[in-house]
Amino acid sequence: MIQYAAILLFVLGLYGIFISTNTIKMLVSLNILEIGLNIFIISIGFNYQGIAPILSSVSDTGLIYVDPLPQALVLTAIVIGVGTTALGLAFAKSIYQKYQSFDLNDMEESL
Amino acid sequence: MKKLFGLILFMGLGVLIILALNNTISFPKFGSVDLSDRVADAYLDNDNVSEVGSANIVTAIVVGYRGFDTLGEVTVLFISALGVAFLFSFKKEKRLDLKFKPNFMLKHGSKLLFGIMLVVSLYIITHGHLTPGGGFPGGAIIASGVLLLYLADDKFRSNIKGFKVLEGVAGSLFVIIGLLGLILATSFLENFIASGTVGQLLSAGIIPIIYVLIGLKVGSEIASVVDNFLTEEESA
Amino acid sequence: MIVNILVGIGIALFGFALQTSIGGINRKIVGRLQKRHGPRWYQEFIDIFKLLSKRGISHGWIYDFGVIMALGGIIATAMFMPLTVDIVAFKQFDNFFIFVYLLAVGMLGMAMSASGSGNPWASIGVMRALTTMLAYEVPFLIVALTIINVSDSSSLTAIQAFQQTAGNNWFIIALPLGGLVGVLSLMGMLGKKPFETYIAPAEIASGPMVEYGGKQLGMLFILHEISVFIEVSLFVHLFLGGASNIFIFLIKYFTVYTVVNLISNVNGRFKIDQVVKFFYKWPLLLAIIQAFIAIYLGWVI
Amino acid sequence: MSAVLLIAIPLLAAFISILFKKYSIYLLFAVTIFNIANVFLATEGIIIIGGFSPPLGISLLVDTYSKIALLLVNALVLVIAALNVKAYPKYGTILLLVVAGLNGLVLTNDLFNFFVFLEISGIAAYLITASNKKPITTFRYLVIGAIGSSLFLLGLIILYSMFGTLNMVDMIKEIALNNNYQELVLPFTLMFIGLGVEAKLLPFNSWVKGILGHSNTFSGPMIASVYASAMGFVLGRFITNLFNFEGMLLTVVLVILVAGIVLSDIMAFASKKSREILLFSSVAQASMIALLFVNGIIIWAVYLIIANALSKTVMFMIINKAQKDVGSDEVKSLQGLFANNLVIGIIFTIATLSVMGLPLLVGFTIKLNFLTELADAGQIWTIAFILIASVVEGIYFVKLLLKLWYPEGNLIKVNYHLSFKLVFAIIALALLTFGVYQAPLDKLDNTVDTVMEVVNNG
Amino acid sequence: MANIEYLLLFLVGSAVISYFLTRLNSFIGSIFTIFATMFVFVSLAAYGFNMNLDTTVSLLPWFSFSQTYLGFFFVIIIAFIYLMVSFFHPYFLDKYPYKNSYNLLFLLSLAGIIGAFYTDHFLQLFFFFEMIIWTTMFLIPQGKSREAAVSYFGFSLTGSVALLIGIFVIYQNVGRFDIQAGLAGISGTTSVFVFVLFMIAALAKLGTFPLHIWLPLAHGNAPHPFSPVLSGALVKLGAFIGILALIKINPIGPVIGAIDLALGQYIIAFIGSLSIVFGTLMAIKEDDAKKLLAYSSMSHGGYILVAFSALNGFAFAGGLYHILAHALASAGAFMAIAAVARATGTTKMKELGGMIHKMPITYLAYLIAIISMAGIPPMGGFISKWLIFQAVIDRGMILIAVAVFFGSVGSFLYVFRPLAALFLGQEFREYKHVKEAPLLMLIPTFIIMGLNIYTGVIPKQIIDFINNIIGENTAFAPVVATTFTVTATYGTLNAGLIALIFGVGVAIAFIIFILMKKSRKVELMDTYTAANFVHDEHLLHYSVDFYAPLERMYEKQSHWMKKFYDALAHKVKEVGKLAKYLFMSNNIGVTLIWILVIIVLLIGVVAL
Repeated sequence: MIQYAAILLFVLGLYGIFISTNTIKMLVSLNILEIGLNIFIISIGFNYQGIAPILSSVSDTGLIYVDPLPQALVLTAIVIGVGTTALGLAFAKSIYQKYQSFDLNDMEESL
Repeated sequence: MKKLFGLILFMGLGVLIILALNNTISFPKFGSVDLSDRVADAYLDNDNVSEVGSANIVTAIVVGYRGFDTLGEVTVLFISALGVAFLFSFKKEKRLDLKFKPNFMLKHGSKLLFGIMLVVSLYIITHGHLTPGGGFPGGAIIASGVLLLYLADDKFRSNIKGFKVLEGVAGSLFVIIGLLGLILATSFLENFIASGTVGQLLSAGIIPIIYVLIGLKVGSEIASVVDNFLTEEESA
Repeated sequence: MIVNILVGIGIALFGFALQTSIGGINRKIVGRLQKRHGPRWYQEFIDIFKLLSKRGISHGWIYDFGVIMALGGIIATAMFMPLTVDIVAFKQFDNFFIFVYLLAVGMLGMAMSASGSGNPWASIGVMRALTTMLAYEVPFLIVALTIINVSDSSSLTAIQAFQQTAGNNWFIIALPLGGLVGVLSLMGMLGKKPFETYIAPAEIASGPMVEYGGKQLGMLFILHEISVFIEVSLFVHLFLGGASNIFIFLIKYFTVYTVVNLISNVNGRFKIDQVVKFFYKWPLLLAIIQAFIAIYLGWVI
Repeated sequence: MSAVLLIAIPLLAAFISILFKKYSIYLLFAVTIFNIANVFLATEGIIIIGGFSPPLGISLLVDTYSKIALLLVNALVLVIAALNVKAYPKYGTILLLVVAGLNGLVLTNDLFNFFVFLEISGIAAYLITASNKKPITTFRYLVIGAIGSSLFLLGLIILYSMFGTLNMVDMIKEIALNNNYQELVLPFTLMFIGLGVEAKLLPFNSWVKGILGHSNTFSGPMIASVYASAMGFVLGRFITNLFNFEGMLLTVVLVILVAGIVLSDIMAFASKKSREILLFSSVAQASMIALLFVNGIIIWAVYLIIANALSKTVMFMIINKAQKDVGSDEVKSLQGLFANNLVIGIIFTIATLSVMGLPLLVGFTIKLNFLTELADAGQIWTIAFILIASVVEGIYFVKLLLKLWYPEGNLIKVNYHLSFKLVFAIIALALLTFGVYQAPLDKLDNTVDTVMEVVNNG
Repeated sequence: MANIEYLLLFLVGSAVISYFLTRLNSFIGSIFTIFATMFVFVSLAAYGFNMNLDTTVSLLPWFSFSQTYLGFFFVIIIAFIYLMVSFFHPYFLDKYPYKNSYNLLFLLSLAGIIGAFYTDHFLQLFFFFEMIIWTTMFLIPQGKSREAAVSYFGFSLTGSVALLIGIFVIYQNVGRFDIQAGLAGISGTTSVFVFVLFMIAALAKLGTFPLHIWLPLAHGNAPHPFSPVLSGALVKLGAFIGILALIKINPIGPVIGAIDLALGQYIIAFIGSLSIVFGTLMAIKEDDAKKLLAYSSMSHGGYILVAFSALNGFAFAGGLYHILAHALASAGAFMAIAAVARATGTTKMKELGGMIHKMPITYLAYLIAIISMAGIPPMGGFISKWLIFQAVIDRGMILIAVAVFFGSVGSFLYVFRPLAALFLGQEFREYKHVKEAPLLMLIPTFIIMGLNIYTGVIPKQIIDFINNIIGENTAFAPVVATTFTVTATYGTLNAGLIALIFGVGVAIAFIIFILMKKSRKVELMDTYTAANFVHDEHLLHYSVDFYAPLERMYEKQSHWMKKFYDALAHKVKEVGKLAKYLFMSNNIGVTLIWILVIIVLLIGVVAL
């Protein structure tokens, strides 16, 4: 069920970018998109009986673990999301400095 | 009208993807994942765990098995910080004058709180291979501490030069450890220190060292990004 | 070879003499038509020799060279012309296309000297002559195409022989539409009344002959006489089955020339673009229909 | 000298270079020269990182194909950085990261690692285009780039969930075992779109007009030739080994690419600005390269990438330098540019003729050979479309050339630095000699083996 | 023992040398070009005639050459035209903006031509074809207009692209690029497809009806010494491709009963006749002498097409003969116009007049050239037209015949127009100082005059060589020809005799002229002007709108084709703008929509 919610969140992010013309709103919906994606990545590795992949000691075998790899990947994906958003905000700020508005439509010179 | 039309369209796309995923046989249903046919099974295998020596398998993957990813990912953060700094490189900066003026209590209370946050983040970073968490969350906590100081005191300017040096040194050390791995052991980022017994603090070879470096690097980078956003051109 | 050339020159002279005298006779006929006696039958000889004896003017070497080249071309064409099936200068070389194109050399010579004379009206006259030529030439060639295709040879003597053999009759009967087109284009070639804007006497001021006088004009008159001889005898050989002996040729020649002359006397005069429009409307259509019938359907009467 | 140094050393240099800002550009030169040397010495085959056998850890793949890519990328970055050292000194660190990112892209054999390097080079590209002083276009490039890479990640994760491994070689073996192409369509489409955004394929590249339309002597060549060729190589590796399209997916991709070529040529025909003409032509070349890879003509696609990269560097630099001095890149305002700088004119003409594919130049040999291969593959309609597009391309390039050669009215003063002339002359000579003397092109033909061979012989 | 490969390398080498020589001094450079072309022509002529040019390939291993009579026929004509025109270079080169590249490109295109006609591999044919196109494309703008070069390049590129697609279709069917095997190997619908593609290439290069917009532009505006090459030589490439398509491929489409000719051939003949009529009408209207000659070579291109599509021995021989005759005639005419343009600086008929008095030899050259062009007996044009007429009549193609006869008579009209406007008529004051063309320029004019007459009077050697070609390429019967006569289906033509008799006639006329009294010399201004005295010779010179009554009739329709192509270019620009709006719009939403569409398309299609 969470998987479907993740995909819908992903698609909602896309919708957000599609309709918004404000740079900050675009970045926010970009984040929504990335969050949806990260949740989807985590949902890939989930198992109802699984427990967190932290071993208390070498001996305990036979336990069912959740798939640790997606968690490692999501760690990296989140940080990459942070990187892109930081840069996006920086560009948004320089746009604001140049055009005194965040809205893409009313930038005067057509590009 | 365009909004509604767009919403229907994209929701349709979502539903379509869900349908497509449903009727692909080899895509495991949610929750019923058996690790046997996945590479993750090898990660959980006992002798592999003992060979890497890290209790927290996720950290084993993040820094051990897929250390190269993390190196790449740290570079991503590095370049974003660099980019933000590059975009706002003014001659003389001064603090963005916010309308909110903090009072005395906030200014000094936050310094105390910063100390506690620093200790917590150090704990999380050093115990990365035992308990959940590690370099990235620890680094984030350091940065949020710095952010707290910025918010609490509108005159506060952290030592940007210091953070830059820390960032550079941590990054280069990370790569140098990798190179050492190449020189001493067979391949880049290979573990050339004994991995000790699983669960001990001094276990899992180079993983904790790398995680500490990553924690410092992430903390300093995000801190400098925060500083860049909160400063503006000194209108001389 | 020399003998053939002499025979050719003989034919050319005979042609000149024949046409000049028939021209004179026709002047008398036309005179009679207009209730007057008309000049002596050898009047045209007199005009030509009078002009030749006069001292004319010359506008430079191209003015003279043009006239010489024109007359030379026409004489050469006439030398090729067969009178009857067996009187011909060069046995199997009297190809139909030679006549059409050597005439063009004559026309080119005259055009060059007319333009070379410096008088703009001469150039306008040349333009009119060329445009009319463009008009009447194409339907005539289409009919010639049918004739050559039907009689399976392009040499005039062979075409005559084809028409004189027992089974087939003259092309003017075998290809009726072709004959009609032939007459029309003959009138165009001769410059008879409806299409004579380019050499009409009334339009002398703007005709190609405007700058000529003396021997040049005389030579051009000779040129005109011989070209009429060539065109009429061409019509005779193509459409009236040529002649087995010289007398039949003379009779046919005389009848054709007088008939055309009479027709021309009752007509007005077209403007140049009317000439072109006329020739590209009816005669071309008839020629194409005739060719279609003759070649594809094979209905040769 | 293992190939991993090609990525590690630039990263190390980047981290160090932020400490001493001034020497970063010279550090870059040292690193790129080291990289070029290292490419020749690197041992081929699969290189393990972190000491774990392939399916567990990450591994790099080095073969002739990636060696050519590395050589081209590093050499071009060196040349472009050297030529722009006075105009854009501050970009040393960023260029080091570009080198690391692109080398990583080409070398990595792990899908997620590929995503990370895609992101690194993407962000570096955003910073390079920031030098255009047009934040809106860069912002738009950032958003579309982020969407593209997220789609790529989504496809990647679906593949992982299906086959359990992230290592490309294993993934190919698993796919071969599974051989139910029906399921693979969703992930492959997502990944193709992700790559398509970065490789400038037609429906996804609305950012190109803004970026290259306002490029300068530094960002223009970097995006148009360095990034284009790196993405070309990478796209080739994915298409030939991982995707190998079939059935409905193949036809749709072919339609996209062919429409891409024809439409971008028509767009170039309809544009008045010289930079726009160049950018649409490079979009057309990108779709052409992708088309060749889809049809499995690898060696000529590689030569096309190299030739296109070289000639586009020359063309973009010349036009951007002229635009900077004259102020506008309208073809009318650049009229008669070559009247007084003849050498640059000849070089630009040679480059354009090579892009158009006229004889005596390398473009022609490449065009003829890949058309022959297409004919072998029985794709007459694709050939027809490519050639019709090349007619339109020929006309708009000739119009551009003749306008640039023949001045109307006042002569414009644009002077090019001697180093510009020298470097471009070498490139132009290379285009000319390889056009006439084709032996080396065929020699290299049989040494390029794809991942397939590596997969089979382990 | 000349080797083709060395010839090519020699030419490329001399092209580069001439580049540097012309940088020093344009005179020396041009003289060097003359010697280079002369050397090539002489070695080609010496060894090529009896086919013992050595075709071994050592330095350029991937080229392969083979000798054919057909190829040699074209190469020798074009090389000859190149040689004749190179004599003009020393006097014309200083006026051009990039004069040193002129010689380079000139020699490079000659190398391309030799290569194109001697190769037996399709791709190399295309390689040389393209080389010729882009080298000549850079020569044309040195004249007056850039737009001419763009339209020239556009149409030639369309042609060569059609050729390339055809080559690949053949390669796909036959599997090899060999020309002879390839053309023989295809049959059925592919041969029709390849036939259409090759014909597009031929029509584009010949500049015939549907694709002729570039011809008047390119010839009219090309640099003066280059127009003869362009019309005399380069147009013949199209004829070569036409032969490949019409004779070699010869698709077996539905046959038209009455004239038992395949439909494909008849359509091409119809296009040829359309271009004859169109060319003649446009030429009659044209005011610029070079554009007029361009339209004339368009209508002669039509003749060549009709000849090759009539598919009988005489037509094929007539077509080849016409290629030779037209090449010489149009080269001669263009060189005369170039000489006049060099002296007076303009080729517009409005501004010229009375050149005969100052440049009599150029006048004579032009006269002989237009006599051959109009197809009047003593010159070569007449024999080739006569052969073509025989074939047209023999096949009974009436509509084509109408056009062919209209063309031959019409050509008389429009060739006479420059004669009257440029050379004859009043002598203008401003051209008093004009002197005859220098000696070096007169040499080629004399040679071409002689050749025009030679091809008109002694057809034997040419017909024999053409019989070799017929034997090599087709199954038609060779044309019987003795030294002076040519025999065809409907009788024999004694060219020598006609010339002799014409001489006799002129002699007689001359005797008549001499016998009579000498006429008084009167200068040109003193003419009969019905009493209104005009003192300005410009007013007395009738050259503008020479055939006014004729021109008025089709004034409106004459711009249809030009408007069609302008509209086409405009349409493509429209599509470009639409595509830019669709794909390159500034808001990201559009790209998202495209991503969405493609995902939905692919998954939806696969799922269903």
